[in-house]
Amino acid sequence: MFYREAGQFKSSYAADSQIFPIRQDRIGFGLIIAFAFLGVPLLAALGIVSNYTFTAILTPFLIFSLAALGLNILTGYAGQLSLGTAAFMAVGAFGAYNFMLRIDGMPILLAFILGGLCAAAVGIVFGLPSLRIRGFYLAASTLATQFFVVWFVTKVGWFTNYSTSGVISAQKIRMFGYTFNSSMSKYLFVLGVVSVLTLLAKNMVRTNIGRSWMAIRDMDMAAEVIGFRPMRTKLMAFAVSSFYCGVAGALFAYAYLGTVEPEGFNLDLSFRILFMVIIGGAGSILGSFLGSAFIVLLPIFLNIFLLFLETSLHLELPSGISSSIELMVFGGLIIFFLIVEPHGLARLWQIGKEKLRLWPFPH
Amino acid sequence: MDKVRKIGDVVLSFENISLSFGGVKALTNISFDVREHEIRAIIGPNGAGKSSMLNVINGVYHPQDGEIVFRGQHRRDMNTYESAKSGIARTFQNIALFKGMSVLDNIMTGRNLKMKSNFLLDALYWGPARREEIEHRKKAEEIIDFLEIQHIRKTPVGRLPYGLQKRVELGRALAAEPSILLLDEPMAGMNVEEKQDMCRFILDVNDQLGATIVLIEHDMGVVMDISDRVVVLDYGKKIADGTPDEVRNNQNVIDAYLGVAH
Amino acid sequence: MQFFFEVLIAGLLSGVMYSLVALGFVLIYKASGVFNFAQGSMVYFAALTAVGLHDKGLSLWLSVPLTMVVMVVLALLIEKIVLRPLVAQPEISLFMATIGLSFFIEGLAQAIWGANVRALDLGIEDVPLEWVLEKANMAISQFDLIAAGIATVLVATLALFFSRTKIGRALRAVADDHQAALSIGIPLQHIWGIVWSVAGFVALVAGLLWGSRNGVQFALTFVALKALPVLILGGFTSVPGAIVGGLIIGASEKLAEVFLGPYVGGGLEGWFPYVLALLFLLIRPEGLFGEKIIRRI
Amino acid sequence: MAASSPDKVVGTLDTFPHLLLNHARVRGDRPATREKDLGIWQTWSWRQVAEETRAMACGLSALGFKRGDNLAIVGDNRPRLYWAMCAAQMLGGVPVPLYQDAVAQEMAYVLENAGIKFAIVEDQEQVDKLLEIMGNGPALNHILYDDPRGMRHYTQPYIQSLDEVIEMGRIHDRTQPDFLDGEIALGRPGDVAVMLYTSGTTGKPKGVCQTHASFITAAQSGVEFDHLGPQDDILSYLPMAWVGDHLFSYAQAMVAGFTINCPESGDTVLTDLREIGPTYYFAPPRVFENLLTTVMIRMEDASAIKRRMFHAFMAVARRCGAEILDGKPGVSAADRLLYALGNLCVYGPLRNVLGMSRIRVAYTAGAAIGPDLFRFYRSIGVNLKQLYGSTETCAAVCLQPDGEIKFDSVGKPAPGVEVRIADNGEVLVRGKMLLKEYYRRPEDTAEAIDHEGFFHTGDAGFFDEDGHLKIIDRAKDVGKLASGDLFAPNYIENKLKFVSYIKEAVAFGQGLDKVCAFINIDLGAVGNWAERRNIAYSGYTDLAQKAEVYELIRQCVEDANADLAHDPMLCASQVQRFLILHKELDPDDDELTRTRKVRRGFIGEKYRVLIDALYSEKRSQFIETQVRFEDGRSGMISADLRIMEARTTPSQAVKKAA
Repeated sequence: MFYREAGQFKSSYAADSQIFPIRQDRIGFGLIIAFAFLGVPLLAALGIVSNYTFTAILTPFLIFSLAALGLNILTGYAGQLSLGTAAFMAVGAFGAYNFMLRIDGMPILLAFILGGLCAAAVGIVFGLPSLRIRGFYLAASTLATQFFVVWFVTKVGWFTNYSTSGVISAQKIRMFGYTFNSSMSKYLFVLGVVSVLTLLAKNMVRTNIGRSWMAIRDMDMAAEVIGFRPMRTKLMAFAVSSFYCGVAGALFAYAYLGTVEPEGFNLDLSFRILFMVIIGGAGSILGSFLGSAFIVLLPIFLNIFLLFLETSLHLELPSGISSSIELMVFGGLIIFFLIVEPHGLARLWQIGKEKLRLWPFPH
Repeated sequence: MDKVRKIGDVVLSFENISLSFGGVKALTNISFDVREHEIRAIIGPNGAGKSSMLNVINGVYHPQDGEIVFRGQHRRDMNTYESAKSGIARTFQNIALFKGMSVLDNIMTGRNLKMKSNFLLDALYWGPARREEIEHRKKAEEIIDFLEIQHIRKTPVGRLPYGLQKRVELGRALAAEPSILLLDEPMAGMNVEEKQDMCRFILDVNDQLGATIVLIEHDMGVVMDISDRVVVLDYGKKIADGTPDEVRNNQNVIDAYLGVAH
Repeated sequence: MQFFFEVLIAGLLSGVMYSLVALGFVLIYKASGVFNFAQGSMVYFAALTAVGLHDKGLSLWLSVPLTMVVMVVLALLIEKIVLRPLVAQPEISLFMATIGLSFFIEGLAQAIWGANVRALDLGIEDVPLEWVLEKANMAISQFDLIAAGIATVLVATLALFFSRTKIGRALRAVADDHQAALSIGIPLQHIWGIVWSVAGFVALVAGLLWGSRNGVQFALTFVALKALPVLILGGFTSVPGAIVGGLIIGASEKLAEVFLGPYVGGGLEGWFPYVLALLFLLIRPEGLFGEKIIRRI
Repeated sequence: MAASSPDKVVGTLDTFPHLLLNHARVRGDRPATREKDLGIWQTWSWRQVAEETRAMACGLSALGFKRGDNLAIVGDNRPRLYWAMCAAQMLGGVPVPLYQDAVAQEMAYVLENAGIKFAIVEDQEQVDKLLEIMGNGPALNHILYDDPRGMRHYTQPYIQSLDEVIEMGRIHDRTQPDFLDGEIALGRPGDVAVMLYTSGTTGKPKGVCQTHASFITAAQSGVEFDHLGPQDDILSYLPMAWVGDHLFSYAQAMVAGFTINCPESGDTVLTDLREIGPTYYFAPPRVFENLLTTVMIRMEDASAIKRRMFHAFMAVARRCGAEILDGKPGVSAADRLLYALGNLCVYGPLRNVLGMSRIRVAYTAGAAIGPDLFRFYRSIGVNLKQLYGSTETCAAVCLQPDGEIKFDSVGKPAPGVEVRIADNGEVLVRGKMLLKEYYRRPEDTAEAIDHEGFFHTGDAGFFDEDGHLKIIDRAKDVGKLASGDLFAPNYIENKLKFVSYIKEAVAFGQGLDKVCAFINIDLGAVGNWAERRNIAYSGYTDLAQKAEVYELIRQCVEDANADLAHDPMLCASQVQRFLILHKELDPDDDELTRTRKVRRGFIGEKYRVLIDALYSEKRSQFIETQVRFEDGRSGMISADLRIMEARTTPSQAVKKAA
């Protein structure tokens, strides 16, 4: 309806293969980015966006988006189901922590990248079984990653700098002499990292490497016959995916929680991120963000709703009911999406967009 | 139109190939050869081992016995990657397209061996990666043009009708600029018009792009029209080999194949 | 050496329990091609329901059958609401659906009965068997032995049920070929309903046994995670595989914990079975008793 | 380069080659031609076009093409075929574009008639057609093809690829740099620039010779009239042999310097239209009609809410849209607000999906356009206008000025054009844009242009009180009923065809006591209508004879009758009996011309029995007809056709007067 595509013709392949070929999309996306980088801080300065919004919504949303993006590369694009996302996040977080701790003058971004690379290495090792096994056999083997890594980091004191409780306190994020102390500055830091990595991911999935992943996912035999090497392709997917999860894990520790223990990266977190991918849309970068937003916001709205029920109906709800209901809603939604829209929110968005493009025609 | 195509030397030959799965013999002592630039057909009733033969050629199956001579190299078997690398491309009997990708992307995957960029450059979409992507896009577009599928360029292949999917699959194989093209029942399940189109494409590929074609087909009529030489298999054994006319008049073939209504 | 056997036997006894849970998985997998991740949640749900009803004043003789009825209803609902709409979907989607299902069931259990740990007393004491202690100087838990006994009976019954009864054979037909099963006149939905009900029954027994030992708590859901390596080892479709796999996993896990644990700070149980299964997987991707998958193109 | 010093060449801009070279000089880097090929819009700047054209001209010359030769051009709208026209003109030759879908024997006549020795064709298909013709008729010396696909094995020495010739030309131009400039300089505005064959409703086609001067004048007046400039874009998709395309895509583009855009293929025109979003658009009424039909059909499938919204806003648009577009006063503020809202929700998106977002001026011509249809486009904000002209007049006799749009007139005479109405009602035209002559047919030329220099258009019409020309019919078709009342068959047929369910109509009544008609239903629209009512049918013939369809068409005919009753002159022409034909009228069966005009005489002969039945009391009539299928085979269709009465409306002139 707002699309005016007539006259937006492409006279070169470069123009045709840009990320947003439609001008209205470019404008819309530009506005969103501008709002995220400038609008939000401005609103915060005006007192409209509170600290709570940053720490409880925006920052975790972005970090989870990144983790979901990582998992989406592996599961959505390369078709390898993983239940060990949190483990890779843990590797990233504890990797970055130790690089910061043990190397003087370590730039924080480099530490994050190295943390991500550690995660990638672990990803490759635990991705090796994917060459022989597929489907939920593979999913089961990624559970091994999950349990092993968390156990290993817990048991080997070196990782947590021999902290008795196993809890580490992440160092301050410091860059170019500036310390990211405030919740808003942390948000902006995360936003920057996530934006760059998202762009890189988008580029990967629209070029040869991305096509190789999707080929393996859709029809591995045919992919092999036209010259994609399954081992290389799958391990690459594991590596890249784990790298993203690793960086997300580092951000999780540094920009969100501040203090973490290995147990914080448990199976539950892995599932949560898997849910983001399913609800958001497997095989869609946008889906990772939509899914993350959904899962971050759902408990908040659920609580508000329950509170409203309690006060308006004078109900005495048992304590802990909200977490139980949260579980039920999550579970129910997963089933709902798998049945009704297996491609998640991203597909819904795509359908909606298609409708807007064809408006007023129905199809 | 007169054919001025030149058929060259033997590029690929099989000697006494035998293949079995857990004791079940799929191919027994098969020998034949393929010459450069020819259209070589493998025919036979259902279960004759035609697809198995194709799978041996590009290394999906590994024969237990026999020898393959490929471009002068003697070898026990082929492997998929190497055969792709050395210019063998194929299509599948049950379409094996990448369902979640567009027609264009499917054809682009066919170009992967020609791409040199690595994933880091891809991620940055910069310099050589970008140039390469555009250059290969052009090649892919030429194939799209050749196969007359411009109107579905950006459609996900899963949404296409069967006949068009077959065409896209041919496109993906052509994208590799193969010297040998293996076609597994390219016309199965098509209507007359689609068959004619496919025939034209096969002849054009052979003629204009110079590819050697090995094809399996059920439809005898079509095969006889377009092939230079035909191998006939029955129950995993070779029962005839020669020009379409020779094969047509071969008593074994008549008994095994033509005599049987199918 | 004595100690080794003590550990081994304890391991084997808990292994029987794993076999029991794994059998629940195999049952469902064979009949509907679904890897039921929610099996653990069903164990939790069943145990919590039984103990919850018991706490409300019902006797165990009443609360357990009542729970069984609830489990059957749950099974039928799952079949109708979750499985039927997903029937033609890839296995992996069904798998993810059962993850969702497990969350839902856990949430449901807690919403009804609360999240507190509840004690369950079946009247069997967890003490070493005296005569073994005397004769061989090994501490073998009486409780473990009885539990293993019950589990063995159940496993045997199910194995027989599978191979001897009409329904059992029908189940195998379904597992082999849905189309064929339909053509011999067995409605797929019925079979699924039955299978899930049986799985619910297995879950109830496992929940009671485990719950009475460690208390009925959320940790029961992890039973499912324990059963997974068993299945990898034994193969998803094999009843004997589940039994043998369960014993292997139970024994090796205990042994590793006791003999390897001290060197690495303990806590191996969580991952050791997985790594074991994984290594095994690399050698034999279809599991001990599983069917070889031939890739066709 | 050295010798082509532009100043020397571009003296005055009075021939097309001069115009081209001037654009290359003035706006060398601006896009001149685009073509959707290999997935993107390949673009050539004016400079590149000039270079390519020069090379092509030199190549042609090297092959022996010389001043006065005619060059046949056959194919879809391809850039190089457009350039070929200018290349021929550079050498003082005359391009002769032919209809690419013409069958071989039609083409043979033109080739023979124009004495063609050189042909530039699009592809293998056209080469094969020419070869077929050459087997028993005119001998071509050279056939040049644009698309090399499938051409590898044509060994005939006279068949060459255009690439080769252009390459040859480049070398030629380099070795003899002065040659081409000299040839271009020899061109005179009075030289014949192009020869367009009229499709001729009767008899064999005639070659209309138009000079540079006449086409440039015609183009110029249009360009100035609508303020066209280099920034404009047009989609070139109509047959190159049609005067409309030649005027818009060639002459006006050359004069104004705007960009022509060639679609990928005939099948993708709508997509390409949407991508390019032209600012200037030209289409015959049937294209607009088909578009509207698709709009309506697609809207049928929309949700109820959306459909209601659509119809509500379309009602607003009908009420005030055209007035707002014309900038007329008297539209209430409320309506303006509603229209603005509608523009956001419906009209804007609709223009967008139709590819008409950017249109500043759109024209339609070639046939009468239904008032509803015309109003629809104007009301959604597409500045659609009508023009009137013919091949002989460079399609530039009358134009509708912005703001003075009447639905049933074709506008005022273009600047420099004199229009006079003869006593018998025939429209006579004089001006610079008149044809020079009919090729090798002096007697036809003499007949068409009278001693005062007026061209007899053959159309009957009159000026209304505002000085707008109104065309009612072909002059020779306007006749009398037995009662002596005026009978204008085309007028009646158009009235019927304006209904979306009716695709073609043929009215009879000359010298007879009443008017009867043949109807062709629109398979798309009626098929859709039938599906919504669960009426099963197996094809055109079956659908056409359904009782329900007859009922539907009867309603349409009666509506048209009511309409005719408004006009006192035509009140007697109401259709009293009609039948729906069992087959669609088809140019391949010679029932229609290539521009889809009804060949009345031919149809009258062919379907004699049906006409007799219409004028008898019969309720049905059996008929068997031979048809030619697309692949060239023929077959028979037979059917028992029903004949139905339609109610007529008494004259309302009296009521109106009261």
